[in-house]
Amino acid sequence: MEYKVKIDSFEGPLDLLLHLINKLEIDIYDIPAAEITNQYLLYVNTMQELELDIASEYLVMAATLIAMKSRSLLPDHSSTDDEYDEEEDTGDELMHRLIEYKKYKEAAVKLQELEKERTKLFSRSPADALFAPVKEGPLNVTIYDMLGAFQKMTRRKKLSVPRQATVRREEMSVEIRMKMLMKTLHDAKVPVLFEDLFQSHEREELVVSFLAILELMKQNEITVMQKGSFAQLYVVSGGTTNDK
Amino acid sequence: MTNESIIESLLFAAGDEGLSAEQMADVLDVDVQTVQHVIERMAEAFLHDDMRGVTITTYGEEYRLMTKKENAPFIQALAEKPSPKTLSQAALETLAIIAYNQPVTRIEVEDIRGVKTERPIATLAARGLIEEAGRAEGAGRPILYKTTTEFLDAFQLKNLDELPPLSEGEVQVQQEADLFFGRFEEAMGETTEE
Amino acid sequence: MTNESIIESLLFAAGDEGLSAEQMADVLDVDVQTVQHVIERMAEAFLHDDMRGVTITTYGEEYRLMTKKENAPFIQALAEKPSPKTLSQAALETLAIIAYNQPVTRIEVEDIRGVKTERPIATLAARGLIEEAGRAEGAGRPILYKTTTEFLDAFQLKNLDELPPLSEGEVQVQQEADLFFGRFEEAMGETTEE
Repeated sequence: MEYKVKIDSFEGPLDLLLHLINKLEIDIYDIPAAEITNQYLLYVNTMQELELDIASEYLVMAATLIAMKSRSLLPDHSSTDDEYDEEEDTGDELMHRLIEYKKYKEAAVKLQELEKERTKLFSRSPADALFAPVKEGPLNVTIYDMLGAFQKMTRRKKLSVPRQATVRREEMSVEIRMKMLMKTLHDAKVPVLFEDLFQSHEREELVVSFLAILELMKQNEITVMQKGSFAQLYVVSGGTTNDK
Repeated sequence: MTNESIIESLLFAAGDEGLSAEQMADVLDVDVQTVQHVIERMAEAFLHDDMRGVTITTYGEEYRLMTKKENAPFIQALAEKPSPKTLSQAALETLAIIAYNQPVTRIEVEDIRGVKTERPIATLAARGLIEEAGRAEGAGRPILYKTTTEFLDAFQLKNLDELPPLSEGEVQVQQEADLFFGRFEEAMGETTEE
Repeated sequence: MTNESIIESLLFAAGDEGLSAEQMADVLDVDVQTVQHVIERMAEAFLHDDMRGVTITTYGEEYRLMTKKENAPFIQALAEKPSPKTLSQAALETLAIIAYNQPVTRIEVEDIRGVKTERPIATLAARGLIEEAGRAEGAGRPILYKTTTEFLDAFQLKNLDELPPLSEGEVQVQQEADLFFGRFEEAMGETTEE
């Protein structure tokens, strides 16, 4: 079974904001304070509900956004120049930070591609006889040189084991978990509360079950229903459209 | 023997340690330009010869023989161990910020990312991708970081100039304007705040 | 890609240990005779091509790429030139393996590196970075090696605990949580958008 794990994590409040700007198709140069603040808080609340550790940075940003939003909601009966500037500054500063961060986030994607390409190239160990050591003088190397050499070594391949299908444990478990979930849903005959599909609160079990549910959704084996944002999720066997 | 033959032998023996044009010129007793010229021709020929499985690559100052990208699946099929773990998103972002701004302090990286960055920095250092580059002036004299030669190797870059360009266009213009006004404001700020 | 190209890649990456025709036939998905036949033709061609610096040799069941005999003096010359680096890649790799696995025998180091390691060990011992630490149990009672105080000094470490951890374990756990949340968000998005 091929299951590509897409790691779609947020790397902090700026990353989350960029995600929202992207999702809501907002112009980064003209961010609507109210909308972005509401959406941002919704996410942070969800994170709290999921009892994920929220880094303090997320909360600091929440406070900044709320301040920005409340100022933007103030009736604009020619406030003093000072107040006006302050509001502009918060918005501007945030915009600049987002643009700056976005630049590096994009660069990180390019680096990731280069890293991936690099894993397709192999060399061989230097011959044992090569490179006469300098016996005298200071040892002009740092711990980083040693770590770098070690990494270089890990990129080399020791070839020997004949090809064999290696099945990774988690892939196996997702598959088994999918079968188990289908049985549970089938036996229940009525929609099952989303949370009830998670048997334990072990991190690994949560992740595997979750991946299994998503895979089943993708395969149109199950349907997840929800009445509205942040209402209870129910899961039922059978796809949304029955083509078969 | 031809220079090509000897260079292939030398590069083969050097493996992933690689060799500089100077080292090869020294052994061949020819000048560096000759070596560079011969290698360029060889690299080109290897690349286009579909009977060849290796090419010559450059990173930093070093030339190396490396297997062709297209053959990777066959090598991986015989490999004992899976490829080393790739870097996390946090580590890649941190690395990008360091690579484009080096030397740079952790605080500066955190300012751009908006989150704590101790762990990604430790990971990058343990991978030999970044190293300390002295200390910055000012309060606490924080450690400065820069990328290593291993960084060039790990991302197949000849040198830092080969880093993919940061997104430009609109942003660039914007930044130039910001820079201008920033400086202007700073200057103003300095005078008014004092 | 041609079989020739893939075989060259495989033999190159396999290094000094070489590969059997069976192993190559397996990944190429052809029969062993075909591989043997192709390799014989390649070996012949390499030998007579005076632009090539390597040939294919057979050693027992294993095929290996080797530098041509005639070029040995040039490799020797390279080996005798002092390297611009004070420690070679081979020595640094060996040092890392010893530092993180001490006490450890030469055989164990060679097992990890996949190549002979006599010289790097001699170099490291000569520079006082490693020393003998008794002998291992078992056949031949091979010498064990460990790092020295000079090693700590040279790399500015207070003690061995200060060696940076090599694993990215902690980062991995973080990613799982992120993954979970990311998926959750995606699922939410899909349901609400419908």
